[in-house]
Amino acid sequence: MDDTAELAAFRAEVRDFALTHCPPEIRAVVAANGKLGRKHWAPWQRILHAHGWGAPSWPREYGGTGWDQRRRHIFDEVLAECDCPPQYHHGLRHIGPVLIEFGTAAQKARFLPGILNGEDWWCQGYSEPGAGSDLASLKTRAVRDGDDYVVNGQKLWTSHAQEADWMYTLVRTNTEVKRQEGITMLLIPLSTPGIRVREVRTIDSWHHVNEVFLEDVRVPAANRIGEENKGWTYGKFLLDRERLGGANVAPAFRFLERCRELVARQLAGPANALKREQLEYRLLLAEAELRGARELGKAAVDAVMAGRPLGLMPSELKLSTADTVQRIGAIALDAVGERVATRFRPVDGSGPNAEVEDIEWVQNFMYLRAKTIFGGSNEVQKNVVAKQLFGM
Amino acid sequence: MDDTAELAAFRAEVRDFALTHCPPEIRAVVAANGKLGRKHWAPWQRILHAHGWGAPSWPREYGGTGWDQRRRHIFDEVLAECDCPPQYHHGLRHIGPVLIEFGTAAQKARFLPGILNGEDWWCQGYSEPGAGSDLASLKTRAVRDGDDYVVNGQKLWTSHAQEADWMYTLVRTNTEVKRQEGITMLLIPLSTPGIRVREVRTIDSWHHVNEVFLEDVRVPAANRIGEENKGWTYGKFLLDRERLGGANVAPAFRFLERCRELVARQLAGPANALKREQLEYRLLLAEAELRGARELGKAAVDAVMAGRPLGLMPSELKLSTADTVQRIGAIALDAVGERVATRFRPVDGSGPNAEVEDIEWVQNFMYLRAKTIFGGSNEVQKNVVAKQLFGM
Amino acid sequence: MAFEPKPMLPGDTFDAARRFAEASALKLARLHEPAARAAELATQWAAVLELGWAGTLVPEACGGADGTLLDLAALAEGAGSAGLALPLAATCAVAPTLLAGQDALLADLVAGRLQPCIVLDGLTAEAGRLSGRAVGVETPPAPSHALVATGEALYLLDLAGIGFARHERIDGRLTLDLEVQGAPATLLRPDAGEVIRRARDLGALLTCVEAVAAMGTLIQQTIGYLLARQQFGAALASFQALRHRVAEMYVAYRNLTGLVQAALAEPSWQNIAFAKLRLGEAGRFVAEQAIQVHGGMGMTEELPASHLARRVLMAEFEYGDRHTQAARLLAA
Amino acid sequence: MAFEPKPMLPGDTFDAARRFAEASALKLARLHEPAARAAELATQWAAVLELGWAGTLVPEACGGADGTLLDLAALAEGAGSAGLALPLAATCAVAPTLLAGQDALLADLVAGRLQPCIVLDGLTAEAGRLSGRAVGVETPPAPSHALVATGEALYLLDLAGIGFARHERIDGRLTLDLEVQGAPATLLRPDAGEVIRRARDLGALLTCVEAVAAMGTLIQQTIGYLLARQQFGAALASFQALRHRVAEMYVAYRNLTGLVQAALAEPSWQNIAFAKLRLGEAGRFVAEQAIQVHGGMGMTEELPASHLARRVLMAEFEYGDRHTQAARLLAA
Repeated sequence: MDDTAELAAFRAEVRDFALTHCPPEIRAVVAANGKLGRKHWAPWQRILHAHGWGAPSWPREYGGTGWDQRRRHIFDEVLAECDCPPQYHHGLRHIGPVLIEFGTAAQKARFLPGILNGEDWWCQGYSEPGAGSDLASLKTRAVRDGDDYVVNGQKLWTSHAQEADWMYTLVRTNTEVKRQEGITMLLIPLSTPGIRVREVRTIDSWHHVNEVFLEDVRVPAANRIGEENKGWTYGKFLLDRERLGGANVAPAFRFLERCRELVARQLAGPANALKREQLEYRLLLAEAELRGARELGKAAVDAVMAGRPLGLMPSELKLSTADTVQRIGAIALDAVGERVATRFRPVDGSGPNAEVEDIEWVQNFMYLRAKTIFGGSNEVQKNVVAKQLFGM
Repeated sequence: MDDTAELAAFRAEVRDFALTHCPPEIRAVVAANGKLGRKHWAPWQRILHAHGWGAPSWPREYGGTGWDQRRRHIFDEVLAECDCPPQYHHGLRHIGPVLIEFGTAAQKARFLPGILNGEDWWCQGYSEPGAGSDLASLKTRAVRDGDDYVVNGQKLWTSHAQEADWMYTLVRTNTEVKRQEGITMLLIPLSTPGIRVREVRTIDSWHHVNEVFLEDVRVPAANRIGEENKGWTYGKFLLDRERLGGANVAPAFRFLERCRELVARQLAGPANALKREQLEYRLLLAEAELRGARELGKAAVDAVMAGRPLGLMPSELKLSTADTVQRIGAIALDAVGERVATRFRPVDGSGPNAEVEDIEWVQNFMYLRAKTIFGGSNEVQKNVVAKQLFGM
Repeated sequence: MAFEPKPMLPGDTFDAARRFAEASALKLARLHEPAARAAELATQWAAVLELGWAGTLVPEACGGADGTLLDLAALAEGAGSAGLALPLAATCAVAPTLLAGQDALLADLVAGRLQPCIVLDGLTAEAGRLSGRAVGVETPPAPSHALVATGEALYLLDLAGIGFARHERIDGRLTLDLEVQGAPATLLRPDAGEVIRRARDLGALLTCVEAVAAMGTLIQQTIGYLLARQQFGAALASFQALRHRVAEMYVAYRNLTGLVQAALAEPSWQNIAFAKLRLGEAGRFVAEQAIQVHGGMGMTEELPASHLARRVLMAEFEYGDRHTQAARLLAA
Repeated sequence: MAFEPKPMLPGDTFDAARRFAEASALKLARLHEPAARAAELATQWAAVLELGWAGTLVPEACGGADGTLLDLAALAEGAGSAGLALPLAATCAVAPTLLAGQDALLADLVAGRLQPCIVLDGLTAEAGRLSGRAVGVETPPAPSHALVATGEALYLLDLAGIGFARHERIDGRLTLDLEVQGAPATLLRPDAGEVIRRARDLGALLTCVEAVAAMGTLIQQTIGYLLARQQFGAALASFQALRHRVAEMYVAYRNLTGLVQAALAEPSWQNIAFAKLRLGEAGRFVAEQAIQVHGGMGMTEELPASHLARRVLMAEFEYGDRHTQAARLLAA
């Protein structure tokens, strides 16, 4: 079929570009399961943008590629296969589409270019203490005062706040109505006086997430998205757009392959035979599950292409991969087990052996715990699936 | 310690007796995981009774041994280790103690000797359609008519009804009061007109359980245990007495050993190396769990000896062993896998190969499903545990 | 609206096979004796042959329908969704693959003159004579021959005059045990190694299709049961622990569906091996949990769901169980 | 009343160790930099030596308490119940077992003059000189020596002048990496094979004691969290799926407790190996699920439960993980 040949050519083109243009030092971080930050993402975004590929999911008139869902899926998949970082999502996939759909002309002109070329860095201010899975119970308060809103409250689990310029934020502007109906979306510069970002130390000892305290923070009303008290709609639009996020299983496959190499490297020789064989068998079971999930991902992409509803597919995908990736992480932990797992953070700074090969597997094992907690915990996903299956 | 030496001597005495007095053809059925029936149990009970060991859990004045809980536990354990059938429980452990505690002098005189010498065979009429885990919702109705009760209704999951003489039965005698308060316990001869026993075919194709239909069945009021409408109390007394039942893990260990032999026999040779090693590893994990459960069992016996409350121990024991025994059954199924698992019931009666070695493992795998369903399903046990742990 | 499984290969073929299988299951549910069940299966098998299912993959020149693997898979999916206890994979996929190019035998197969069981393991050949013991071989109700693989060679063994015992398997299918000592047989191909491996893989793939269809129905029946039954004054369907269990069963089923669809789209041995490997894990989980959440009812022979659960359990062991598939994949 | 774990070895020893460990955890919770934490651990370790814990198993003649394994286990249980991040098993069980009969060194150990880390793998000896690389070795804050096993021989290596890097492990304990080339060492015993195996097993047993105690506290904290937190308008503790998960954690913990008690009552290598094998399975399940049901809070460094969970995860890898134990048991 023409279509097939065209897509194959596209795949080859992306691969060629990725391998020749993505800086090796950035790909090395991905290949080593390292922690990605703005310093890796921003240059990569600049390179993609210069090539015209800055925004695969945006329409052409806003500087996007105008690709269909299939091409976007191939693009993401190939990037992962080549150990390129996935594109930073908060600008491109989260607030960008919201701006395109609901932003004023001035907001579009101000914010879209910085997202495209990687100069503005965004983070998401949604969750709060006690309002994680149950987002609608958020309490951060914004009160109108002249041309500004005055915001007071606290956000939690705010990824990337430590390196972001802007935070798109859900705040409560009306406490008299139903919980979902009194929420407004504001774009807040993190440099505004009254904002304090504090690291939340996590069990992997990487710095991912923060608490963001807002005390009498003045935000111009011009930074409001759409109407006051309609923020839930914009937030939901964003989440709905993101429901295909789990369709790209390619990073999990790369993770599996890296783990397989680790097992072969760490457990060579007859003394490790039992452990190696146990881990190889577990890897094979994990691979089977990932292959199943990959097909579910393809089916989801096809559904979007054909304009069919996604139904339970996003939950299926998340439940099909989150556990599996955790199991792969556990296999890696078992592989490095008695040796590397016992090392974590250097106490004495630099000394002999201060740099430890394979140490990232331990951090990854801990980090992966988040897979079944954030973005809709496994328990919440199962509630969603059951509700649909039982019709009640 | 004297105590230890005495118990060791007791253990040796039981072992010696078991190995010399339990008929080899009966032990062979146990060793082959076969289905036990009255024809195996009754002669064994007769032998034990003749030796004075008919009722380890009864007081001496009723013909019991008067043993303490520790000796009873050793007795059960050694019987299992020697592939002797466990004693048939419905008479000795269920209705017998109820008769001793609540029976009239006439009832004791009539029923206890037949239980001791194995001549009367008992079954339990508790569960009904829709009243399994939720026993108090039972509907079988008994109405007083002169010196009789007239019983109408249906019992379900009635084990051994096909070969029993008597059924101790919970029936509803009052529908106006709280559910537990209108229940009465009756002893019903299965030969009474109006009783029909129908086999419930189960997925292992053994005949274990039945439906028992009762239509205008006349039961003399003299066959009532204790007071009318107090049946729940007697039933509960019985269940409480049985809470130590799970403490004897010895049969599970024998099952594990037989499965280990099966794996070695069925999967010899290098062609089966991967499968054999996987199954051996799983057997080892199962053995570890059984060893843990055995210690919990000992602790439960010690608690009874010291007069301490059992608390959650019975649920811990059941949850610790039921899954494990099922997993052992699954290992056996995997071992006989592609060959024996594909055979079940002979179609043509006797022909060449009509008798199939190791076929019982397939039946056992199916039969073992019941372990987590009957006697308080795993789900019910977890409810019980959680209620205690959370204090709510 | 409660869950209804969506077929992978919807259409007339699926619908017809499903109706046939549902009618078959209803008739068999009333029969308990193995001999009576075998007799009923014989009647149904005659109808299957009459419908031409055995010829799905056979060229028109031999009386077949010259259909595709997907045509056959649609039949298998429909049949599997009601747990049809007849040897579709063996007769409609494995046999014609083994007999490829043997036009006369293919015509006999389509016409029902050749009703083979497939013996891929256990027998050896010496000078055109077969010896050995093959046990638990799935079989049509009245097998006329055995198609026998001995390493790289393929033989046809006439079963006339050869004694064998038939058994009913726990999923209601018929199997036979065969023991021969120097039985004369016809050598069909001396160099059939590739063909035999391919035939076994297609058998595995069709088995996966049947099993995943059975799992869909099984989950549907489980949900129906939980919605209908009350305990402690509430519908079983309202207990979160059971709801989550069913969600896990569903995800396992959907994940396996993905693997089976991939293998149908590109039936490489690796794709088939991964699907079959995962069937071992996912199928057993779904079967065991379906029985568990049905409670005591799950233990009964009569319950349709318990029949489907046993079918799913047995499917793992046809044409290579999870360990066999894992060993192949690890060795590759 | 919500769950409170019952110690296996209640009494003054347990209580004292527990109080010490709880105070330690509180102090460490305020420190984030590895160097600051290491300094605090050094202070605490000095206090431990002052209390004489290192001498628990050492004869009185050498300044020890001449205590039993159960005395030491009570200490380990109390310390483990709050996840004390100090090398009790290594210093109080493994070292004195290795040094049995070496009275001067035992006296040094009790007095804190000898503060060894234990290197059981990675180094080889030739003509009294040690070479090789040992990584991830648990260590007291300021190790003076390494007790080194090379096959059947036991050496004492003075660490003065030997460079090594220290790391903080994910459970907050200190480890070091050691690389030597022909470093001169003192041969303590040439025929120490049995002693080394015994020492390793006692280390494994004490580790199990610590870990099972940590699991008890972890379950208690998890229950407390679920009782306190609300979601969608209901206490998390009211969700059946979470309640059942906690029940499963509890049963796994209780089952492991049984194995550990058996190993304490009769510390054969088999009993220890089964306990350690099961710790690998049960410990990881409890740790992972504790983090999971804490939700986002479970991911935070500050949460005491997440510290205990990491301690339980790491315990598996000390003195032989589940695969090592399984290989021994299968080979026996």
